Amino acid sequence: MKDKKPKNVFREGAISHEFIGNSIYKHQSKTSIGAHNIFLGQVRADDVDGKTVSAIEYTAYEDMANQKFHDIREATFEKFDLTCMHIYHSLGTVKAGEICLFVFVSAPHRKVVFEALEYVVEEIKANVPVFGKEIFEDESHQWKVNN
Amino acid sequence: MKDKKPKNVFREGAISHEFIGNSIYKHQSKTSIGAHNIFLGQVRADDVDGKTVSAIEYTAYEDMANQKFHDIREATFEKFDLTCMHIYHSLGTVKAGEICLFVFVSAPHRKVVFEALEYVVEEIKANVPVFGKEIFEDESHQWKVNN
Amino acid sequence: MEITIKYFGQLVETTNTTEELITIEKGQISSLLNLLLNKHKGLKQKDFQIAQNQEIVSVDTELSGAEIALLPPFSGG
Amino acid sequence: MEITIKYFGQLVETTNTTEELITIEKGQISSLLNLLLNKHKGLKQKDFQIAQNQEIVSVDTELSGAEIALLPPFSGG
Repeated sequence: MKDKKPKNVFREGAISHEFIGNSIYKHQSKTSIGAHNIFLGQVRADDVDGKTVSAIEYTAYEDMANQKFHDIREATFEKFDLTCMHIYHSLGTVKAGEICLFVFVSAPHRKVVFEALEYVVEEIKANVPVFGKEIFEDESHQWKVNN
Repeated sequence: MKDKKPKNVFREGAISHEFIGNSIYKHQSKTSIGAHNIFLGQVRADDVDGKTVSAIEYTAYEDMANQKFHDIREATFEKFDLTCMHIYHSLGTVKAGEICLFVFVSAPHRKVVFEALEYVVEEIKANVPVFGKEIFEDESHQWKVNN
Repeated sequence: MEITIKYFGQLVETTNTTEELITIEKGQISSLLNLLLNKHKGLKQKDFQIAQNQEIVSVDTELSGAEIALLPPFSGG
Repeated sequence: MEITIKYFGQLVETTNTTEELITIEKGQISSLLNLLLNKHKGLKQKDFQIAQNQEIVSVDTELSGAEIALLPPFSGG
């Protein structure tokens, strides 16, 4: 599958609730699906030494990241019996309270969607070269690290 | 907490994608949240002996069901460090491809939302007196049983 | 005492009713159950749980006079 | 050979560049790494992985001439 060109997972800016709602709506024609599971990453207004995060600015090694997203996708379909799967990640500025990651898995029955979704999210956090710069209200910043 | 009156979890008919999108949008002001996890139950157009399910008609022992939803909610907040949690279930007719169950949990960090969501969904399936009548295209029916 | 009996899901089809009032002596759920199985023969072939005052109870629970519901297998979600 | 080096995240601040061309003899990643650490002293204090041709590699991997990227800890999602 390596020769298939990876899709672009990245979206400029926050992922809107309308986009997510529409994505759900599009699955109504897939009537073999019985269970959807959705993960949303939202930017937290963390307090760090008395300063508050107002936004995260995302950059990525885009070609490698899209290839990794593609590899995660292939591996997930190998491991789990899913009907479909979608991943979207923000680039650029996403304000506190906005959505920066949208992972959507669907299957005929529920058990597999729980396992698959957690697997995908953990793989993304560990293996995709995306970098978040936490911007404080005073315009200073620090670099986010996943735990 | 037993004396607090349970909220009504039931909605007449399918749960729309706009409702789900709006529910996501409302959480943008809760900037301590870093992770949302959403489960959606969708009515499957199952084939049974050559006939296809076209809809499920849901009924419930409503008072007991709302009390059970309330108990599940309390137990979930006891067990998991969640910021918020919402459950909606359809009553009446939900067509194949439409959403009949919407469970939404949110927390500062991701680990807990995966565990909490699966717990809530399994508790609902096992303990809430809701009854689904699968209607076939020829208007005959059979009673759904959860597995 | 007089007890309200509620039927749900496929049991509505079995008994042809959603609710009825039953007059019965004090005793256990089992004596009510016997009365209902006699009245609605179709119930004998059905799988169900019994709730008293909205809590699932076993057949040796004492009748309290509160509402009784016959609940077929749950299939929410 | 000539190799394109890309920097990401906080390493852009450390090196003040997103991309540069380095000319180097054949050899292992480690020899390139030494050269870069000498050129950009700030890198010594930084935690990063190295990708060659978009795959994470160890320092004893042979340089292939393909694009190299220095990647600080990932923080997607």
